[in-house]
Amino acid sequence: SSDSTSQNEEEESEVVTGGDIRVAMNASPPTLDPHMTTATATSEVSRHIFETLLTLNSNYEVVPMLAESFEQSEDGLTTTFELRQGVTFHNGKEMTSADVVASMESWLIRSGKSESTFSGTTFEAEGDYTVIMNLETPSIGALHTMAAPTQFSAIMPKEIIESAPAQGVDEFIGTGPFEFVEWKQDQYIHLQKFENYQSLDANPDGLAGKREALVDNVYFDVVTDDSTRVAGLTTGQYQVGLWLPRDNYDQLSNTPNVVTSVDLYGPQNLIFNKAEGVFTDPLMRQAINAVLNKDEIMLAAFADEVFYRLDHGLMYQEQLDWYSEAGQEYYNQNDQDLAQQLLQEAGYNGEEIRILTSRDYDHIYNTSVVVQQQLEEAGINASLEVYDWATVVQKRSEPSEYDAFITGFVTVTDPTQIVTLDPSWPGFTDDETIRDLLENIRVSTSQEEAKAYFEELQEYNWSTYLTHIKIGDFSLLTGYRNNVEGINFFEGIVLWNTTVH
Amino acid sequence: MEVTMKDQKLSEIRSSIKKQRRQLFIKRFLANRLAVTGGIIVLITSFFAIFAPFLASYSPYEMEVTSRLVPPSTDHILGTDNFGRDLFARVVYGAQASMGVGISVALITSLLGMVIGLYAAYYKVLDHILMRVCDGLMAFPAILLAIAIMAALGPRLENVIIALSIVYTPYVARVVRSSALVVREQTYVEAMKAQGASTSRIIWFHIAPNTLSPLIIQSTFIFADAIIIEAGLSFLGAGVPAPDPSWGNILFDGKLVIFNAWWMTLFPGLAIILTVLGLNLFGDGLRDLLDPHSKRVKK
Amino acid sequence: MAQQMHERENTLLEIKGLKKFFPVKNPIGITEAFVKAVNDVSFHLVEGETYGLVGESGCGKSTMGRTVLRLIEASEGEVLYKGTDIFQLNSKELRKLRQDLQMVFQDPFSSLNPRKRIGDIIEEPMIIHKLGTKKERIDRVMDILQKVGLQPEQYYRYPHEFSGGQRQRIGLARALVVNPKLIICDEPVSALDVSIQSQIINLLQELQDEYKLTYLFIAHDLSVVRHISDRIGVMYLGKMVEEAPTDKLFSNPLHPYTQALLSAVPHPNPEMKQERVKLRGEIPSPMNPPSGCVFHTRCPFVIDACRKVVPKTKEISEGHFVACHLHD
Amino acid sequence: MSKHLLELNELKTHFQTERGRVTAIDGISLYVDTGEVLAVVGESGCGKSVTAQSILRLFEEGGITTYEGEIAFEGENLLDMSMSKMRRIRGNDISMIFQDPLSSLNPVYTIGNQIVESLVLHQKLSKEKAYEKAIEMLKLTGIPAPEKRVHEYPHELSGGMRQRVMIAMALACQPKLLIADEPTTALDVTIQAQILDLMIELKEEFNMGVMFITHDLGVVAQYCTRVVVMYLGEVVEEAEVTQLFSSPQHPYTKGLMKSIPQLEGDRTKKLHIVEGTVPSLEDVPVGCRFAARCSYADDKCLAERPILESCATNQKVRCWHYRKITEKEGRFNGATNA
Amino acid sequence: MKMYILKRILSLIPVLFIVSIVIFSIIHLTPGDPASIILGEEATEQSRENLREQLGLNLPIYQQYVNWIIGVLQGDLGHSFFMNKSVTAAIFDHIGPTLSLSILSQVTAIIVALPLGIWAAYRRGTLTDQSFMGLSLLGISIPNFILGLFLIILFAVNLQWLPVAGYQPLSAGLWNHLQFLIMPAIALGTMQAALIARMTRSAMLETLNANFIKTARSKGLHEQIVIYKHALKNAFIPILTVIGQTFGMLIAGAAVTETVFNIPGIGQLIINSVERRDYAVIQGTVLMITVSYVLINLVVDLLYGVIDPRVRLIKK
Ligand SMILES: Nc1ncnc2c1ncn2[C@@H]1O[C@H](COP(=O)(O)OP(=O)(O)OP(=O)(O)O)[C@@H](O)[C@H]1O
Ligand SMILES: Nc1ncnc2c1ncn2[C@@H]1O[C@H](COP(=O)(O)OP(=O)(O)OP(=O)(O)O)[C@@H](O)[C@H]1O
Ligand SMILES: [Mg+2]
Ligand SMILES: [Mg+2]
Ligand code: NI
Repeated sequence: SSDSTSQNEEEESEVVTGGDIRVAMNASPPTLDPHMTTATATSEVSRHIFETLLTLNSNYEVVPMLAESFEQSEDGLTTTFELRQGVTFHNGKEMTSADVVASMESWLIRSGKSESTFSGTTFEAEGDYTVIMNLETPSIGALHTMAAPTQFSAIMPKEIIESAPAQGVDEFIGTGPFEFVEWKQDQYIHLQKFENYQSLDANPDGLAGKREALVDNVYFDVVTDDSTRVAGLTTGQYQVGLWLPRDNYDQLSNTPNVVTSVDLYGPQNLIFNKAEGVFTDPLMRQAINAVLNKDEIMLAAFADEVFYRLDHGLMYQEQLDWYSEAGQEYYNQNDQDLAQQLLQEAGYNGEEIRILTSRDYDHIYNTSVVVQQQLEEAGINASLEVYDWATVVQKRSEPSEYDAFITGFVTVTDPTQIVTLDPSWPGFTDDETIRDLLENIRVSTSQEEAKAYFEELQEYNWSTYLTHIKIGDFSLLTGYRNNVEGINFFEGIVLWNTTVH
Repeated sequence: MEVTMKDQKLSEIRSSIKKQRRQLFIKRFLANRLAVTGGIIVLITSFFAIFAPFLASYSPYEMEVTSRLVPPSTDHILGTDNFGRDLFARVVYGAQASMGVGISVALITSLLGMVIGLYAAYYKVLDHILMRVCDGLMAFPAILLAIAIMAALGPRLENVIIALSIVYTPYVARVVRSSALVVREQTYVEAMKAQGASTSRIIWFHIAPNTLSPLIIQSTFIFADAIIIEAGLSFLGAGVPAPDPSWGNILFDGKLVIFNAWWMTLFPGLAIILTVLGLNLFGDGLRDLLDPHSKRVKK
Repeated sequence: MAQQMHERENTLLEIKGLKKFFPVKNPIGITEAFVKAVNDVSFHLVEGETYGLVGESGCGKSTMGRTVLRLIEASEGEVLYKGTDIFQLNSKELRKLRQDLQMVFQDPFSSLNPRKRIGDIIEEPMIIHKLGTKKERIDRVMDILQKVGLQPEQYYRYPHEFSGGQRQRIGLARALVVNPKLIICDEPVSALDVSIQSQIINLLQELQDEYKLTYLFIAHDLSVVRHISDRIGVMYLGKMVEEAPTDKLFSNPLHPYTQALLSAVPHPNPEMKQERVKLRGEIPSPMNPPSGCVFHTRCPFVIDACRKVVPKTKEISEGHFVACHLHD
Repeated sequence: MSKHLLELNELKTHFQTERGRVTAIDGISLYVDTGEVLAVVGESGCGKSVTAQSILRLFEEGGITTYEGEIAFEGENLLDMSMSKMRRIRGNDISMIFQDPLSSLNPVYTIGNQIVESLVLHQKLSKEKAYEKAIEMLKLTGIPAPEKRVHEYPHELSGGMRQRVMIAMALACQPKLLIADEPTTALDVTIQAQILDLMIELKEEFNMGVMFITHDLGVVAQYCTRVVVMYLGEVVEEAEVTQLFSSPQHPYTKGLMKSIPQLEGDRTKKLHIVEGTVPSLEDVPVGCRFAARCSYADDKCLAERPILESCATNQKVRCWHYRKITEKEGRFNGATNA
Repeated sequence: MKMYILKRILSLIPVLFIVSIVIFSIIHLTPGDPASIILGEEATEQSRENLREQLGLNLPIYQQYVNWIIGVLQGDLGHSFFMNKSVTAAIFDHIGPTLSLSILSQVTAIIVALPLGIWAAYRRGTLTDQSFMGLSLLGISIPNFILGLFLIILFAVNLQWLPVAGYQPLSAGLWNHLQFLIMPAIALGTMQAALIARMTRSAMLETLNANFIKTARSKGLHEQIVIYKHALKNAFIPILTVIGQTFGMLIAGAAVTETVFNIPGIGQLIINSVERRDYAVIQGTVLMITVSYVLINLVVDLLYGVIDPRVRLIKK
C-alpha cells in the first residue's frame, strides 16, 4: 500500500532518531491520570508517560516492567515485587517503594478495584526497593489486572498522588520513555523524549521489553472530525491517524505514502436490561439471540471483513489461558423459526423494545441500526433512542429508561473483569449461578480450575442466561505515513521504538 | 373599464371585481418568472415527499449489507448508502422529514415570533422583558437546549421541532418587532385607534399584515437552516429518530465517506439546495405579491 | 354677549386649558426637556359650525386634534363633549364615544393601510362599532363611496391605486360611515393641488349640510380656511394667539402674526402687488419657546413687555379674542 | 434656434413598468430664457417633476427610461450628450432644487460637505476655498452664523433653513439655469415668502433663467414671468403670467383659476370644481386628454389630439374650441371674481 | 455618553442573572454527569458515586447554584472538572482562535458581500442581480460542514496549498496563523456573505430611490461617488445590524466549522464541555457570550451614531 515516492529526500540511515510525530486522535481524553478512567484515549496517551510494575506481552501474559521481578506465595495471598533500581521520574526523583505503595493504593481506590478483585488488599514497602502486596482472598486475576493496559496502575511520585484533586492528578510525572510537556485542551498533548529513560533490554513484545524514544516530540492532536483526520493523514499533516472511518480503508490503502493497520480493539455487545421490561425474561433474550444475523450486523457496522471476526468467546482467541469453545452453538444462530417459537413461549405481545444508542460512536450507532432493522424484520417492535453519549451513559443506569443498548468493551484480562457480569453495572445482571461461578473463578488457585469454571459460565450464559449477546470482535483502522517505522499496536498505539524520517 | 354600472346590481359588481382581482393576482404571480420557478420546485419537492411510497422501488429501511456504498447504477439510481439502503428511496422519504421539520419550524417560529414581536413592539414594558428573554435565548448554546429538550421530552420528531423553534423564535421576534415599531407609528394605525378599534384588532389586523414581508424572508431562511441544523441535532439524538431518513442525517452519514462515496453528500445536498432555492424564490414572489406596491420591472 | 350665551347652549365640544408636552428623552431614558406642542389652549365648538384652526407647520395643530380625541394623552386640561369630560372616560366608554368623534388625517398617503382594500377600510369602523350585518355594511360602504364621489366598483382596489384627492375622500368616507357628530379634519387638503382641493372642500360643505356635522378644520392655508370656517383660531408655537369669526379676522387681524400670515399668502392675481408684513428669523423650537410672548422673537412690533410677560387673552370685540400686548 | 437658454422640443419620456410602457410626458415643448422665471403648473401627477428631471436626465437609462425629442441647452442637445459631459453640466450650468428639503439632503453628511462637493468638482476649488465659498453662499441665503452652520447636519436645521441650504447648494456654481421643483410646498407661508424673495433676488444677481414648478397659483402670480400649464403629460397652455390670469384659454386652465379659494369677497359661494379625475397614464385618451372632463368636448375632441397653437402674442393653447369657448363664456373673470 | 455606556452595561446585570439561573437549571436537569465521563465506560457505580460526592455534585441544586453565584460575584467563574484550570483561563484560551476566525470571516464576508449587494441593487432586475442573489441563496443553503470538507479536499488534499486543519496562534507568525484560518473563514464567511449581500441589496434599493440620491446626481457627481459616498452610508444601518448579529453568532461559536477545521475556539469549547458535562465551563461560557452579545449590540448602537448623525447621542 505504500509506494516510496517520498518527497523528503533524506537518506535512509540505520536508526534515525529525532523528528516529531503528530498523532491525530478522535477524542480528547477526560484526564491523563490512568488511575481514574477506563477511557482508551487516556491510556493511549498516558502509557507513554507512565509505567506499571507489570505489563502484558503480545500473548497477554504478565511480565515485569518497573518491577525487576515478582514472586507469589504458595497460597497466592502475598506477592513480593523487587523494584528496578535507578529508575527516575521525569522530575528527576528516583522511584522508590514509597512511590509504588502510594501509587498502588491510589489506583486501588480510584479505579474502584478495591471493591472487586482487590478487596481488602494492602501494599507495604520493605526497604527502598521492595513492595509487598497482601491479598485478603486469593485472586486469579489480580496480577493480570495490575498489568492491564487500561485504567492501568501507573506508578507516580508519592507527593503528586497525595496532592491530587478528586478528578485525578494534575501533574503528569511518570517514568515512561516520554515526558509530558503541555496539554492544550481540545488541541493537542505534547510529549517529548525523556532523556534519562531507563529501558529494559528485552525484546519488545506487546507492551513489554525494550522501550526507546526515537523521536524528539510526540503530539497527540485532538481532531474530532473523522474526515479531517483522514484528510490530514492523506496530506501528511499528521503522521498517524487513529480511529479512522473504516469506510475509508480502500481509499487510504491506495493512498501513496500511507500505510494502514488494522488492530483488534474489543468485543461488540448487545446488553439487556434485566431489571425491568421484557428482557427480564430469559426467553426473550434467547429469542433475540436467535434472531440476529451477526455477520450482517458486523459487516454493516464495520464496513469490511478485515475489521471484524465472528467469535462467541467472552475472552479473546488470543487469550489462550481463557479461550473456550463452550456455548459456541448458540452464537449466530440466525434461526427465525426458533426465534418465533421463543417469542411465543415468552408471550411477547408487540411490546416496544427501546434500544439506547448514540451517534457519538459510529460503530455503536451502526450496529444499533442494523440490530433494530433485524428485530423489526422478525416482527419485534424495536425502536432506537438516540442521545448524546453522556445521556446514554446516564440513562442506561436507570432501569426504567431502556430495554437494551449496544457497546463495545476494551479487552479484559480475566473474566471477573467483564462488566456485564457485574450486578451494579448497567444491564443489572442478577443471577446466582453467575455470581457463584465468578466467585469460584476468583478464588481458584490454578488457571485450569479457573478456566473450568469459566467454561461453565460461558456455556451457561450463552445457553440460558444471556447477560448480553456478544456480536463479534472488531478492529480499529489506523493509518500512518510510510516514513514512520516501527510503530506498534497493542491495545492501542505504541510509539516507543518508533522512528520517523 | 369605464362602463356605467349604476343600474347593475352591487353584488354583480362585487363578483366581477373579485374575479378580476383574482386574475390579476394570478397574472402578477405568473409574470414573476422566478417566483413561478420557485413554486414549481417546491411543488415537486412536496410531491416527492407525499408520494414517496409510489416513487421509490425500494424501502428506505431495507438493508443489503453486501452492497454497501454502491455508486449510482441502473439498479440504484442514486446509489446505496453505508448500510446498503437505496439512496433514492432515502432521499425521497427524507423529504418527508426534512420538509416536515423545515416547514413546521418555519411556521411555528413565524407564529410565535410574530406574537412576541408584535406585542413587544406595542407594549413598552413587555418589550423590555421579552427582548431580554430573547437576548438570553440567543446567547444560549443551541446544542445544550436540544439535549435538554430531548432528555426532558424524549427523542421524537415533534421535539426536534420544539427545540428548533425555541432556537429560532428570538430571531423572528426581533425582525417582526423592528418592522412593527415602524408600522406602529403609521397614521393608519392611529386612524384605527381613533375609530375605537381594540388593541388586539389593531395589532392583528393592521400591524401584523405589514410586517409580513421581512417575516417571509426570515422564515424562508429559517426553513433552510432548520433542515441543515436538524442533521446536526440528530447527532445529539435530537434529530429525526433513526432509522428514519432525513436529508440532514443522510448528509451527515455521507460526510464520513465523502472521499469515496460522493453520491451520499451530493444528492441530499442538492435536494436541500434546490428546495431552499425554490422556497426563497417563492417567498420573494409571495412578498412581492402581498405588497400591493411592488412593481416588478420586466424587460 | 347675548349671542354668546345662545352659542354656549349648543356647545358641542369645549376645550379648557389644554396642554400637551412631549418629553424629550436622552438615550438613558431621562427626560431632558419637553416639546411644548400645545400650551394652555382653550376654545369651544358650537354644534353645526366649522371652526378653522390655522398656524404654521409644527405649531401644534395636529397635536391638538389628536389630544382632543385622546389618541395621545393630554398633559393637562379638559375636553368636554356634550358636558362630559372625555379624559375621564374609561376605555369602553371612550370606544363608544369614538363613533361620534371622527378624524380625517393630514396625510392621505399614510393614513390608509396599504394592504387593505378600500372597501374593507371603510367597513372597518362599522365592524368595530358592531353596526349592521355584513350585507348591510357592504351596501352602506357602496353608498358612502358614491356619496364621496367614488365608484362602487372601486371597492376592491388598494389605496395606492388612488390619487391623493381620492384617498382623502376615502378617509372622509371612513369617518362618515358611522354617522359621527364631529369630525376633526387635520389639514385634509394641504397635500392636494387646487383643483382637487376645491372638490374636497365642496364635498365637506355638502356633507355638513346634509348631516349637520360639526367640523374642527385644521389647515395652514388661510384662503381655504376662510372659505370653509365660521370661526377661526390662530395658533403660534403651541399657543392660541387670536380667535375670531372669519370675517372679523380677515377684515381686522389684530395679532401681528395673523397679520403677517395674511399678508404672506401669495395673491393669485399678478396685478395685485402685496404689501407684506415681513417677519424676521426662523420659527423658534417648541422645546424652549421664547419667554414672554412666544412670538416676540419674530414680531416687527415688539415692545419690552413682550419679552417678559406672557400676554393675556382679551376679547376685543364680540367673539374676537387676541393675546397680544399691543392690544392691552 | 439657440436664442433660448433652454428649449425643450417635443420631449417625451417613457418608463418601462409592470403594466407595460407608459409615456409620462408626451411631447413637451417649452423654453426658458436668461433672466426670466418660467412657471410650470398643473395637477398633481401631470408630469412636472418628470419634465424637470428629464432635463438633467436623472432617470435611470438603459432600458428602463427612454427619452425622445430634444433638450437644447445653449443650443446643444443634452440627449445626445455623453454621460460624462452631462455630469459637467449638472450642478454647474443647470442646478435643481427639489420639493422636500429634508429628504433631498443627505442626512449623514454635513451641509457644508454637501455644498462643497459640487464646488470641488466643477470649480476645481481646494477644500478650504470651497468651504469659504460655501459659507459665503449660506450667508447670501440669509442663514445666520453660516461658519457654524456648515458643520451641522440637515436634521439640525429648520425646514426653512434646509430649503435655503438647497438653494445655496444649487447656486454655488452660479448656474445659468435653475430648476426649482415645488421648493416651498412643505413650508409655511411666512417662510415661503422669505424663500421666494430670496430666490428672485439671487436670480437677479446671477442673471439666471429659472424654471419654477409649483401648483400654487398665488406663487405663480406673484413671482413668475411666464407660465406653462400642463395636463396629463402635455402642455395645454403657455402664456405670460398676466395674460394667463386675465385671459386663460384652455378649459382646464380656466377651471383651475376658478377653483382657487379667495382671500376676499363672498366666501359663502361654492368653489368651482373641475369634474372628474385625471385618467391614468396606462390608458391615455387618443384625442384631447382633457375631453372626458370638458363640457365642450365633441367628437373631434375625442378622436383627434389638438395641437399647441398660438392664440395671442406669447400665448399658446392646445384646444380645438378655445375661440368658441371664450366667445361663449365671455371674458374670463375667474381669478378676480367675487 | 459615558453615562449611556455605563447604563447599558448595568442593564446586563438582570439579563445575566436570569440567564445564569436558566442555564444552571437546564444544565443540571440534563441527564449525564461528569463523573461518568471522567471514569469511563466500564467504571462501577460505586466509584462514580464517590467521585460525584467529591466533586460536590451531590449537593442540592440550589446550593450548588448559590456556591457558584457567590464565586461569580467574586469574579471566579469556577473551575473546570476536565481542564485543570479555571473557567476564566479556559475561556481566555479559546477566545483567541474564535476572535481571529470570526474577524477574518466577517471581514472577508463584508469585502465580498458589500460590492455584490450594491451592484445587485444598482442593476436590479437584471441578470447580474438575479445571478448574484441566486448565488447568495446557494451560500445560505449549503451546509457549512459540506462546504468546509469540500474546501479541504480541494485546497488541502488536492492542491496542497493549505494545511488541512488545526490552529496556530498569531505569535507563531502571521502566515502560520492565517493559513489555518483561510478555509474556515471562507466556509463560515459564505453564509455571512450571503446574508450581508441580501441585506445590502435591499437597503441599497431603498436608498437608491431616495431623493437625496437625485440631488447628488443633479450636482453632477460621478456615479461611483453617488453610490459609495451618498447611498452606501445611508444604507449602512441595517447592514450594520446584520453584521452585528452574525458577528454575535460567530462569537457564540461556529461549532461545526470549528470541529471540521479543528480550531480550538469557543464553539468547540461549548460542544466539548456539553459533551462531557463540564458544568462550570458551560455556565461561564454562556455568561461570556451573553456579555459579548450585549457588548456587540452596544458597539453597533454606538456605530449607528457614527454613521448617522440623526441617532447620535445628545452631546454633553
Ligand atoms: N410624538 C411626539 N413626540 C415628540 N414631539 C412631537 C410628537 N408629535 C409632535 N411633536 C412635536 O410637537 C410639535 C407640534 O406638532 P404638530 O404635529 O402638532 O404640528 P402641526 O401644527 O400639526 O404641524 P403641521 O402643519 O406640519 O402638521 C412639533 O414641534 C412636533 O415636532
Ligand atoms: N420612474 C417612474 N416610473 C414610472 N412612472 C413614473 C416614474 N416617475 C413618475 N412616473 C409617473 O409619471 C407621472 C408624472 O409624475 P410627476 O412626478 O412628474 O408628477 P408631478 O406633476 O410632479 O406631480 P406632483 O405635483 O404630485 O409632484 C405620474 O403618473 C407618475 O406616476
Ligand atoms: Mg399637522
Ligand atoms: Mg412633482
Ligand atoms: Ni359667542
